[in-house]
Amino acid sequence: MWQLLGESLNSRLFLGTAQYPSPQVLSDAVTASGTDVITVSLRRQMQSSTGNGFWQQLKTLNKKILPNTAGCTSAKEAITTAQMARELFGTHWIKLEVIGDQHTLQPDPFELLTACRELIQQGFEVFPYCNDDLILCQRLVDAGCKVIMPWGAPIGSGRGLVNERALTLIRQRLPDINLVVDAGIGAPSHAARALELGYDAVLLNTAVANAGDPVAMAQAFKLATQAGRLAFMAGQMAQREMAVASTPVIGQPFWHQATVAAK
Amino acid sequence: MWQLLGESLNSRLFLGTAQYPSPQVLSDAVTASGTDVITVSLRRQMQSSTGNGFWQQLKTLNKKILPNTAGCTSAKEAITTAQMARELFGTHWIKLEVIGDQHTLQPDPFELLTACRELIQQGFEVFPYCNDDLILCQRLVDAGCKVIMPWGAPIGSGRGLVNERALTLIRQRLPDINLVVDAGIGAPSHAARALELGYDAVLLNTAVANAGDPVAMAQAFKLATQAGRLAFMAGQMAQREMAVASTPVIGQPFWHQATVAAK
Amino acid sequence: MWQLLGESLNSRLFLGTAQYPSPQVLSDAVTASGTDVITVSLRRQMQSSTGNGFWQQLKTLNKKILPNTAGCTSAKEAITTAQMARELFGTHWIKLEVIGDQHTLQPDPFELLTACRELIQQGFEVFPYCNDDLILCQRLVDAGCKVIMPWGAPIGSGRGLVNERALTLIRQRLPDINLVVDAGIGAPSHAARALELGYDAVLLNTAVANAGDPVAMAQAFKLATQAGRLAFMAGQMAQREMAVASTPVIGQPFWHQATVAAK
Amino acid sequence: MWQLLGESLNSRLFLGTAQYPSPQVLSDAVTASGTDVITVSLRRQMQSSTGNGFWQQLKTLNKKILPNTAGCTSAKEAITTAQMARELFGTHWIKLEVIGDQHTLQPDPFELLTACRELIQQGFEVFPYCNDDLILCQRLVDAGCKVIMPWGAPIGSGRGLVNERALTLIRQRLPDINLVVDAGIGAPSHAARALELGYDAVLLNTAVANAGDPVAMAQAFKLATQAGRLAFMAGQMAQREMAVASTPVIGQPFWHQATVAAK
Amino acid sequence: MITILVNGKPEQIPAPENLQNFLQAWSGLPEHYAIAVNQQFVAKENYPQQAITAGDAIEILVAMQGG
Amino acid sequence: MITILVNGKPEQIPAPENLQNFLQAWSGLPEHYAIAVNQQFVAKENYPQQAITAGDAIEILVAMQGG
Amino acid sequence: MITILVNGKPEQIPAPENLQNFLQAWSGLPEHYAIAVNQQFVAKENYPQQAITAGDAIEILVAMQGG
Amino acid sequence: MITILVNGKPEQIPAPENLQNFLQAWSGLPEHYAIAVNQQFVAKENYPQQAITAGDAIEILVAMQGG
Repeated sequence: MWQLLGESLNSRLFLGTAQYPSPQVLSDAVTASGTDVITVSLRRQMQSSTGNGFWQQLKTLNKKILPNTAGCTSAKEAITTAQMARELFGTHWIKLEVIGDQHTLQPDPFELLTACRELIQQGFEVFPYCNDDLILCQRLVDAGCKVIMPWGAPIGSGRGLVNERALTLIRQRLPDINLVVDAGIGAPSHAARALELGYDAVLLNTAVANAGDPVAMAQAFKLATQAGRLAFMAGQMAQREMAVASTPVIGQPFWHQATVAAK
Repeated sequence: MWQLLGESLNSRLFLGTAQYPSPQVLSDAVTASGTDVITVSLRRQMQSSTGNGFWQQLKTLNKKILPNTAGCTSAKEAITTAQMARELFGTHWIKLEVIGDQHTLQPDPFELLTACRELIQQGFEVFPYCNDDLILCQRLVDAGCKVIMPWGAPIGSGRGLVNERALTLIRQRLPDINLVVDAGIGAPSHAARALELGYDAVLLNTAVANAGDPVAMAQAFKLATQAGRLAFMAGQMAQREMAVASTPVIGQPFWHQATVAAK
Repeated sequence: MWQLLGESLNSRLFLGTAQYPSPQVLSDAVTASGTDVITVSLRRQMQSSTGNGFWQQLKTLNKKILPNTAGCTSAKEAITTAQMARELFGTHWIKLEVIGDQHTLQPDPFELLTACRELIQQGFEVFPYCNDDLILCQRLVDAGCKVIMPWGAPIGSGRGLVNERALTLIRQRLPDINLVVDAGIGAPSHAARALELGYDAVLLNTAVANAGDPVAMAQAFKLATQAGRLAFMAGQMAQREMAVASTPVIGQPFWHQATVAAK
Repeated sequence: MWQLLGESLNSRLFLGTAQYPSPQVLSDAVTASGTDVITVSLRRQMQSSTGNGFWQQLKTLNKKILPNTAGCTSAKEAITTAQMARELFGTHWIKLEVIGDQHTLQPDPFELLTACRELIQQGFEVFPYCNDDLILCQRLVDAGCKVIMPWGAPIGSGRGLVNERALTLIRQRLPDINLVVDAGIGAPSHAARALELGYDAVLLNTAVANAGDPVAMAQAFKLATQAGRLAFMAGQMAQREMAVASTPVIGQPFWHQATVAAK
Repeated sequence: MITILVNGKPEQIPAPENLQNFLQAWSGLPEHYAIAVNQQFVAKENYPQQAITAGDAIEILVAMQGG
Repeated sequence: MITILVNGKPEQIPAPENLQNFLQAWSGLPEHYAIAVNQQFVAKENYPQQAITAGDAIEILVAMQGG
Repeated sequence: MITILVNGKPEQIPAPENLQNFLQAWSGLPEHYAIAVNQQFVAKENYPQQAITAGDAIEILVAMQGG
Repeated sequence: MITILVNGKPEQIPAPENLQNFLQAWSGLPEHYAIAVNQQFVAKENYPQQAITAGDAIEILVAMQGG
C-alpha cells in the first residue's frame, strides 16, 4: 500500500488501455495486472467506434482513471484536452503529454512546462510525461507537480531504461517527488529495474497489449513491479568490479590451500 | 511445474546457502524464495563450526541438494570433491566449479571439460559453471551434460548479464539443454532478464544473502523469476528503433491533424 | 578545410585553455593539437593573476577565439557576460553556457534558449552548449543558431558519448547545422566516434589539460579527429549481427569443405 | 617504432588483404594504412584466379607477411595449413585461426590450444586468434605464445570492443605479452580504443576493404591507431562519475557567487 | 443556412444558435462527451451561453483507449 | 565619501562621478578589460555617460583560461 | 609413533592401521562426513581396506554453506 | 590407369609415381605453391620420396588474399 496524491494504491503498475486485441483481453489484462490506475484518451466518436462500449467497460473495470493528452503538440491544445478530460472523466488527474517531434514522439520541454504551469493554476494534478533531463524535472516540480514521469526510452520502442544514470540522478535529487517511468518499458525486467532504482511506479501499455498473450504478460509485469519494489526496500548489494567468492574459503581441504599459496 | 533431470520443480530459482547473517535468516530466505534446489559445499569441520547444525538445517529445509566443488582449481580436485559430495549428500547432482583465476574466479574451460567428462562417466549429473562461450557450452553438451550454467558476470560481482548477446546465442543454439545463469546476478531485474531470454532458471546467492533484508530479497527474486518466465512464455514485443504511438491517432480532434499536416 | 560561419578552418578540434600545468604547456598543446579555435573565459583580475600574461599568450597563439559564459546560471548573467566578451575579445562568437545544476553542470534548456534568442537579436553567433534533446536543439536552430553543441557526457566526466543514439538522431534531423560535441570527451576514441557520426567538430579541454603529457595528448586528439572525419567521408561498413568471413571461402582445400558439409 | 618478435615495426595496424574491390585498391590501401604487416591465406588456384598476380603484388608491397589458417576447424587442419604457409611464404609467423562454429566463426579454445602447442614445438611464432577469456589467453601464453589476439567482436561484425572489461583484464594480467585485438573492429574509434587500453596493435580487414573508399579508410585507421597509442603513452584522465568544471571558478563576477551561495 | 464544422465535417444549420440547442438537435450525440468550440473547452454549464455561428468548429470528444 | 563595490570589494570614492573618471583614478586597472555596472554591460563608448553612485557594483573583467 | 595429517594438522598415531580403526579412535569425528586420503576419495565401504601410514593426509569433510 | 584427387577433382594418371614426377607432368602447376597429400603437408625436399597412389588426395595451394 502506498500513497499517491492522497490515494491509497496497492499496485505500482499504471496500465494503458490501447492496442489490445479485444475489449475482453483488455479487461482480463487489467485484472491480471493488479493495476489501480489505467490511462485513457479522448477522441472523436467514430462510426465504427466502440466509444460507448469503452465507457461501460471503464465503469466495470472501476479503476482510477488517468486521462492523457496524447497527440497534443502545443500547450494550448494540451490545456483544452485536459479541461475536456476533467469534465468527461470527473478527475483532475491528467497525464500531460506534449509531443515535440512526430517521428520520435519526444516530449517538448517548453510547451510541457507552459501547459503544466497553467493546468496547476487551474487545479489539476499534473503527471507530466517528460525526458530524463534533471533540469526539466526540477522546473516541473517548481511549477507544482507532485508526480514526474520521465521516459525510459521512446514511446513504443520497448528499449527499457536507456540512460539509467540520468534516471538515478533524478531519483537522488528529487527524493520527495513521486517518480514514474513512463514509456519505453518493453519487458518485465525493465519495470523491475525502474522500481529497484527507487522509482515509485511504471506506466506502460505496448509491452502488454502487443504481447502474444497480453493477459499473461500483464501478470508478469505485476510480479516484476512487486519484485523491484521489494528489492529496493530490502537494500540491494553493491555491484563490484571484481569477483568475490560466495562459498566460504575457510575450512577448505588442503589441496585448495596449496593452490592458493602457490599463486 | 517444469522438469529437470526427471525431477518436477516449481521454482526457477536455485539458491545458495552461504553468507547469511544467521541460520534462521537462511531458513527464512529459502522459504521466502520458494526455491526447490539449494547449493551447498564441503569443508573441514571447524572448532566453532555449525557443521552439525547445518546438516540438521538441511534436513529440515528438505530441498533438493546441489553440492558444489567451489574452490577447486583442477579437474582432479573437483572430481575428488564431487565423489565425496555424492556420498555425503546422497545425490549424483554436482555443480561443477573449476576456477582458473583466483582474482576473477573465472571458470577454467579446460579443467572443467576434463572433469565433466570423467564425472559423467562415473554417473554424475553435472551442472557445469562455465563462461558464455558457445564453443565450450557445446563441448560440455557433447560430453553428456544436460544442464549448462553459463555466468552472467563474475561471481559475487552483481553486474547482471554483461554479454546478453552471447547468452542469447547459447539459448538459440542449444534449444534442448537446460540452461541456468549462474553467478553475477545482482538484482531481481537481472534474474527476470535471464528468464525472459529463455533461460530455464537462475542460480544466485550473494544478491540475497548480502541484501539488507535477505528474506524480503528472496521473495523479490521469487517474483522476478516468475515474471521473467511468464514473459518468455507470453511472447514479448519486439524492440523498435523508433517511437510508435500507443494511443490511437485515429479520431484525433482537428487541432492534432492540423499540426501533423503542417509538419 | 571546412567552413564555419564564413571562416575556413583546417581542424575539427576546438580546444579549451584551462587547467594546463603551465602557460608553456598550454601553448605547446595548442600547437600540437592543430586547432584553429580556442575557448576562453572572463574573470576578475586576481592579485596573483596571469591575466595580462594570458592576453599576450592569446595574441601569440593567434587562433580564432571562442569566449564562453562558463558559470552563468541565468539568461541575464549570460547575456551580460557575452556582451563583455564581445567587446573584450573583439568577436561576436560566443559559447553560450547556462548551467542549471551546480553538481552536474548540466545546461538549463530554458535559460539557454532565452539567452540565445536575445543574443542572436544582438548580432551574436551563438554556440550553445546543450543536452542531447532533439527538441531543444530544434528550438535553438529556430532561434537562429547555425552551430549547436550537444554534450557527450557531463563536463569533465570523460565518459564519452553516453547516448550515441540521441546524438545520431540530432545529426540526421539537422543536416544543415554545424554540430559540435562539447563536454564529456575523455579519450581520442570518443572524439573519433563523434566525427564518425557526422559531427562537424568536437570541443574539449580536460582530457588534454589533465593528461599526464598534455602535448602528446593534444596530438592524439588531432589525429583522432582527422581519423574520424576521414572515416565519415569514406563511408563506413554497416555493423552486422553475425560474423562474416573476411578470408574468402572459395578455393578452400577439401578438408574445410568436408567440415562445412558435415555441419 | 616498436618491437614484435624481434622485428622493428612502425605501424600498430595489421591489415588483411581480402575483399578489396580491385588489386589496385588493395595496394593503395596498404600504402595509405602505413601497415608493416599484412595477412594472407592459402587457397586452391581457381580458373579465374589472380593467384599469380597476387603473388607478384605481395612482392611489390614488400610487407611482413602473416599467413592465416582461416577456415580450419580442427587442430590437424590448422597444423597442415600452417606448415604449408611456412614453406610457401617463407615465414614461421602464423595467424592461428581454428573455428568452432560456422555461423559465428568463433575460435575453438580446445583445438586452438592443441594446435598452438604443436606449432610452437615445430618452431612457429603463433599469433592465436582467440576469444576474450583470460584463462584461455593464459594457457596460450603457457604454451609459448608471445603474441595473443583476442577478438573485439565476431569476425566481420564491425561491432567494436563488445566486452571492454574482459580485454582490459587480459591487458592487466599479461603485461609482458604482445596483445592485438583481432576481429570486430568496425571503425577507427574502435581501433583507437584498443590502443588506448594498452593493446599493442589491431588487426582488421573488412572495415577497410568494405568501406566506400577503402584507401581513405585505411588512412583513417592509420591515424586512429597512432592517436590511440599516443593517448595510452600520454596518460589518460580518469573517468569521473560527476561533472567537474573545466573553466576555473575563482575570480567569477559576483553574480555567479551570489547564485552559488543561494544554492 | 450557415455552415459549421462538427468533428471536422461541414454541417449546415438554419441559423446561429446556442450550443445547448445545437446539441439537442444534433443526431449523433454520444451519451458521454466533452466539447470544445474553436479549440476552447466549453463546460457543460456554459452550453446555453455558448453561441454557435458560421465557421465555428465544434469538437465532440468521447472516451477512447489510450496509453 | 560614498561606498561602492569593485570586483566584490568595498571601496570608497569622494563623490559620485562617471565611470570614465573613476577608471582613470582607479589604481588596479588592467590593460584589457570589459565592464559591467550592476550586472549590466557598459560599452567603452558609454563610460563618460555611465554614472557611478553609492552602492553601485562594478565588475572589471579580464581574459582568463576557459573550457 | 607415526605422524599423519588430519584436516591439515599433524597428528600422531601409534602405528599404521586401517582407516576404519583410525576413525573409531579419532575424537573429533562428526556425525556426517566424507573422506579423502591423499586427495583420493575413499568410499565408506572401503574404510577397512584403506591403510593409513606415515605422512598420509586425511581430509574429513562435512556439509557447509555454499553458493 | 589410377584415379587420384587433385584440388578436389578426380584425375587419372597412368600408374603410381612419386610426387615430384607427378607435378612435372601436371599441366596447371602454379609458380608458387605448397602441397599436402591426404591432409599431410609434404615439404618440397620430400617430393621425390612421396608416393602417389590410387585414391590419394593432393592439394596444391597458392597464396590468396586473407584477413
